Amino acid sequence: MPVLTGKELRIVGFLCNWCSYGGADTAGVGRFNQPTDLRIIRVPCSGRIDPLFIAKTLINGADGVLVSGCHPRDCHYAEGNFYARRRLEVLKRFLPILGIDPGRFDYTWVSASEGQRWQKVVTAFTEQIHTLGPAPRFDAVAPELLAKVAGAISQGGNRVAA
Amino acid sequence: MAAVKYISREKLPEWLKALAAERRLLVPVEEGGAVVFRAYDPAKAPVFGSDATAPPKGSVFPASKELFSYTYGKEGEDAKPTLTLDPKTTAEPTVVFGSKPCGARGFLIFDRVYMGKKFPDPYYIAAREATVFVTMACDTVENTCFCHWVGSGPADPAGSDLLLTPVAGGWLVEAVSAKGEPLLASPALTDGAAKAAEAEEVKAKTRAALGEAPDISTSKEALLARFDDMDFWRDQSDKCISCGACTYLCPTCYCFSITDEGSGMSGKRLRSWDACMHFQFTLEASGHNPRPTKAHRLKNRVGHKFSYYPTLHDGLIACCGCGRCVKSCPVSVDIREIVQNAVAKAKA
Amino acid sequence: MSRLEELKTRIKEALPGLECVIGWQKGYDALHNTPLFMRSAEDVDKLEWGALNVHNPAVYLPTMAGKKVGVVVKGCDSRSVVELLQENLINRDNIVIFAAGCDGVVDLTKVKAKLAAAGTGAGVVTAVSADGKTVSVTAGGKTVAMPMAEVAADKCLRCQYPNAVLADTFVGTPAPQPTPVPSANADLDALDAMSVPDRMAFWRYHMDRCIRCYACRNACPMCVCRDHCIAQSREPHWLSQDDSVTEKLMFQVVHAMHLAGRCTECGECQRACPMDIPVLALKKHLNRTIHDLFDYQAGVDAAAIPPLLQFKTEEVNIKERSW
Amino acid sequence: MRIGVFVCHCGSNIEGTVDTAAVAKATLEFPEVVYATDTMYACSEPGQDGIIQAIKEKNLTGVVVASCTPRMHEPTFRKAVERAGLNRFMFEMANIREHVSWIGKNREANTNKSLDLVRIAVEKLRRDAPLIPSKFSVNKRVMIIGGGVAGIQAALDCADGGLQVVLVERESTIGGKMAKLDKTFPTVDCSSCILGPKMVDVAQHPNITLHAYSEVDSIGGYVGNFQVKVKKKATYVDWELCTGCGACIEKCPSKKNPDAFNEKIGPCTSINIPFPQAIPKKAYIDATTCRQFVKGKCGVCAKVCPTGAIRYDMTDEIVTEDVGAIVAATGYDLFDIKKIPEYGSGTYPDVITGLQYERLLSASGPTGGHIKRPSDGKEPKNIVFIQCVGSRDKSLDRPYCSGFCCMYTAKQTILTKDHIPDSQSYVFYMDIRSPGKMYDEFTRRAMEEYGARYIRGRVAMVYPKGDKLMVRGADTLAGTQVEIEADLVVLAAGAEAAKGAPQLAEKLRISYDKYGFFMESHPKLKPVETNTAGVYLAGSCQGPKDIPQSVGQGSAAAAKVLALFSKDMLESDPQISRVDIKRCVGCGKCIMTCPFKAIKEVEFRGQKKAEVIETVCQGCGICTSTCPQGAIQLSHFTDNQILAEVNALCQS
Repeated sequence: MPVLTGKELRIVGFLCNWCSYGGADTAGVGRFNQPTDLRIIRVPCSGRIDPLFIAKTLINGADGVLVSGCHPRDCHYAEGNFYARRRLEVLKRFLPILGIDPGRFDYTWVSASEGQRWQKVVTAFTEQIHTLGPAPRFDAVAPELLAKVAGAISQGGNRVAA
Repeated sequence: MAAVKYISREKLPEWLKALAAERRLLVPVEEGGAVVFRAYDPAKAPVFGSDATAPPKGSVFPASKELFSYTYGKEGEDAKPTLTLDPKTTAEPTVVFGSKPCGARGFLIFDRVYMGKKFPDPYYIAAREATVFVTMACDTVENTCFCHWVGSGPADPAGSDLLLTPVAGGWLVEAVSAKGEPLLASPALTDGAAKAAEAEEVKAKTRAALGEAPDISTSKEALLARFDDMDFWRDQSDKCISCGACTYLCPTCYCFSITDEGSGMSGKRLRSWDACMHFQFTLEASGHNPRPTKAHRLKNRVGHKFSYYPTLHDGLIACCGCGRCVKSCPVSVDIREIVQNAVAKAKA
Repeated sequence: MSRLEELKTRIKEALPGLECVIGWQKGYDALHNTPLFMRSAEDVDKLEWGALNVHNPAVYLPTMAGKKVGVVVKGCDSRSVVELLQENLINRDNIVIFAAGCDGVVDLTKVKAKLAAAGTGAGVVTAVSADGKTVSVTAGGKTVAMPMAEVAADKCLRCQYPNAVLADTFVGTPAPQPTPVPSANADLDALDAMSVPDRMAFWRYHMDRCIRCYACRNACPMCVCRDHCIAQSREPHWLSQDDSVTEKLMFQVVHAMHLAGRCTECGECQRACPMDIPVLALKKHLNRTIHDLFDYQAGVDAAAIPPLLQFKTEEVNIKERSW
Repeated sequence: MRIGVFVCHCGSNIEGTVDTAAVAKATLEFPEVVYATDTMYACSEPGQDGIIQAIKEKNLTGVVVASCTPRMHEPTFRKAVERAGLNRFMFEMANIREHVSWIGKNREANTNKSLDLVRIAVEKLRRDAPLIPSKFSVNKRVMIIGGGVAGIQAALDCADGGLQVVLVERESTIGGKMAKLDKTFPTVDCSSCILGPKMVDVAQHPNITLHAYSEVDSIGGYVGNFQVKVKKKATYVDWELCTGCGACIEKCPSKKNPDAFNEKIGPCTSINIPFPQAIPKKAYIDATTCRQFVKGKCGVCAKVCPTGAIRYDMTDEIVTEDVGAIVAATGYDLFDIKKIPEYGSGTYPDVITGLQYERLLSASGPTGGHIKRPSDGKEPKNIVFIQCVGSRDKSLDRPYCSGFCCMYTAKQTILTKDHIPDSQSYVFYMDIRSPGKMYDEFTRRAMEEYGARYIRGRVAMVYPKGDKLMVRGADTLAGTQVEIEADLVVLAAGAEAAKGAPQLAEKLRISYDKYGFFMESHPKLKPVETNTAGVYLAGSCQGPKDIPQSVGQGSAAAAKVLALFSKDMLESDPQISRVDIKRCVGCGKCIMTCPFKAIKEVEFRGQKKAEVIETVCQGCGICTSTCPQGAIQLSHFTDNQILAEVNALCQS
């Protein structure tokens, strides 16, 4: 059982090894209580995080994705988070047009020393996902909703309801 | 053959509802500008006028078919995993209603491959046997139609179980196979003998509209003669963009790929459509590819349909002339033109 | 001399030094033109110029790397050439660009709809004539006159570059830039107006009929991975062969994200789709985002660096969330 | 693959809130896991032996340890699996301590989450491939940035160890803050007397190249092979010719410039040598005050210089130094006391910093070692010292303790009494921080033998009354308000990160905390290492430190460099990117985005392809997420590995 049904939601984190993974460690060392939903995937650098990983995670049914890297200018690899910032921002703005609530994805910067900030981020993000609730799925769109949208499309002509 | 029946436009929904009650009923419907076969929904009128964008190929041979699911089981430490397979060979009884003759005829090409003695395919056989084709003869022809080139025609019953021919107010309904006969029992159908003559007229008129087919009887030899002529194939394939639209929309293209999709201790084996126009189709594990360019691949597609398959299968051309490959090609590659070019070159 | 005749003359002059010149010719019926690869003077005589030249010939250029080829371009096509140059996927020395002012091309889907409304069909077209303002299509014995503004491709209705942004040979007088028409963005406007859950239903509805033929990808001049697209590889294994909406949509996300900052909105992806899936809207949305964030438009400057392949230490338009 | 899973109790650290036995048992249901157990301390010797034994007995080909953070013990366990004969990269960790057991007490949720983390570790491990490091040569030169006492110590130790050392100092002389001090605590020995000889050693050491009045411009390369561009700022004096005779200083007509060395409480000339023991003892011109530059005419120094060393047309020069390791020893700066207006600094000349007071005490200072207050040159009798000015103060965003102020203030009260026997020192303090050998005894002496009056409380304000300053504060022990009439107020200004520290950190690709102090690799176990291989820290750049701590760190950093350079070849981390040339279309997007220039274009059978330079690649993976066709993959963090982790979390 991946998440505790009824209690947890499926939240996936992508964290850079040098800053944010360390920040999450620091939060642990400081015994800063956090919700248990988040599952962290460690990557070397936020620049390694192809936005498509996030899209894939959300389309495949995760309820939330949180990305965290080093603060801008502090990247262990000098530039990774600068690229990441552009790509992640583009993705964040892209999600709603796909029908994915942009609140299901956030990215931020947490340094290895910022255990408290990490606690705050995880807590706030987990709350946000719980407020949104379990993510609707593309392969389980309610028939009524589908019929409504399909009706609008055929009204409006071939492609898009205009 | 059994009695000839008639179904009026008004009565058609009644018949469809009755058919849908007993089995899966697939009908052509409009979806975002395309016409595709979908499970019958009384709220949505089927589209019978023009040929569907995608043929009913998926009814028997789905784009992706789960052949079986598998689960590994383990009991504690170091135990040898057990493997449980759950094959998905059963098929749902289905009626495909309203395809054009070319769409149904495509399965004749499949049958020789998957129902032959050598490698009978249980998945295909089950689906094929569970599916009944209620076909509508054409009363119009499009610029891309060429069924008459390949030994067929706008009212070709081959591959169908019932044939409907448009007549005033409705359709003449003929059973063209034993499998189709039970469907005639519906009270929505009335005797059609009086409409038979009109139907014959429609058939003849439509066939006449197609005109005379060019002689491509030498295509087998003509294409083989071009096998090593890569300049010829370069010229034919220059504009091809190597997508799979022609293949996936073709009622006769039967090639597939097999992939396993596993997660953790379980997974499934998928058989999905493959397209010989894709680079990956013949890509070998080593990285070598015997058909590295689109010229090689288009040569195969045309050669297979008009030469290699007929050679193996009593001259039967592996093309039903529906014209989807021409109509749906983003760059209008025209298979008719290629075959004719090869035939012409062989004559020259 | 008409644009077409002058183009033919200039191409014939250049042809001896070139492997071929890519343009358009008449296709299998009056409604369809088709790409033409000119290798001889006789081939050049088949060249067409006009509203039916819907294809973007830039798509062929990367596959002809190493050969010196000519290409005839509309304004929009030239932007793809610029983008390919920018990404080092073609060599400027090996490309000779022929261009003329473009008065717009038709969207065959719109033409089909017009014909259907007139009680006939695109499959029975026997003649087409166009004078720049009106396209007259004869089908099934009826002639339907269609104002160009109603059947032109959306990209033409908002075209900023009717004349090639880059050309070696530009013939005739430049075409005027059309006044943008609001309906040119109807697809994106409609999506914008939808709720987020409705959009999910929208894509679920449309992607369901995708046949995974990858015509959208292969018609895209910027899809340079081609034979090595991650959609069909196991290493890496981004997509399964499952016939599911999620896999199909994921591919559209891959395509769109890979095009972010590179897409010139030539519209080939959507035009090529045999199932009429409105996939261009995704790219349009991303282009708008790229423009908002980085004030960037692809395919205009061959020396520019695409915005996702560079960065600024201070991003003026990215407002990060504070926690 | 045959995978073994080891779930660590970490005593009760994990076991307290995670059912480790249940986790271990459940992992047996995961693919290819053939062995699973819980273990008390996986990292202990018996713990590691248990792993090794299991690998051998169960023929394991891959190992997952679920325990603490991989940032702690990944190297430990990798070595262990290597000892058992496996490739050390056939190993993954699940962090069930910092990321699970320590952040929540719900045993059910923690156990479940731990199992999920092991699940993704197993899925990743199943896609791991053995990696073999390649070797590359080391340039055995070291650069020390900063010539304070920490940097000097590091430089000398490295040089004595036989290394070529390049020492870069921002000012025109080395010596740093220590050179400005009069005496040092708790021994009260003369600062320049103990530092001076070390500075001379630097100057005379054959293995040390000193770039004074220079700054690091940019840093390229990687451990073993850095290329550092050093900007030698224009001194307008040819140091090859300057003998340090001081003739120019004597004649310079611009004499009233604030003297930076004297913390601006004394004047200096525009051409100057900061202090007599300066190393190098060379003059430089401050172009912002020099008349030749400001007014365009003067030229006095050029006329008087006996060696003709003056060069008004000198410009900044960039020199490139190739080194194999870098030690950052850039020290600290003082909190700007003007930020607390109620103490009156900037308004009242007799409110000064502790470091300014050092200059007043110093025989080489502006007053020749006589304590004279800045306003009128009078000898002060009542001197008030205020502690924690810009330290331990959240409202000023300086919540940390600067560490050494308590001690130097005690020293200054003692020295005050020595200089002016009839003086009285008052010290307003919050707490006395005197942990160190002989430190507490020293503060006691200040109070008991030297009569310094310590008042526990904060000062509310300082205001003038005649030529005196009234210091009003609280005595929290007595519970009363106190007001003291002072002749001089000395503020123990807190230490803060050196100016430009964050910018240098960015060049070094190391982290820094929110105050600008550099981040060490581990707060306890790796105090002088950073997360960037080949870059080390010494002294107060990491956080405020006193002299013995700084010297100790200088030596420690030197030891790290010497250990690094004890090998002729270094092993590169094999977790780098690799190109699948079959898939590469040669578009060069990876080359464009690589921050390390680690990817080059090559020709392969007439086609352009990308190729990774193994020793240059740092393994960030930007290329992998840039390449649209996934042709370049970061080993150990491949697309398929991350996708497998995603799928495991989404589908199971």
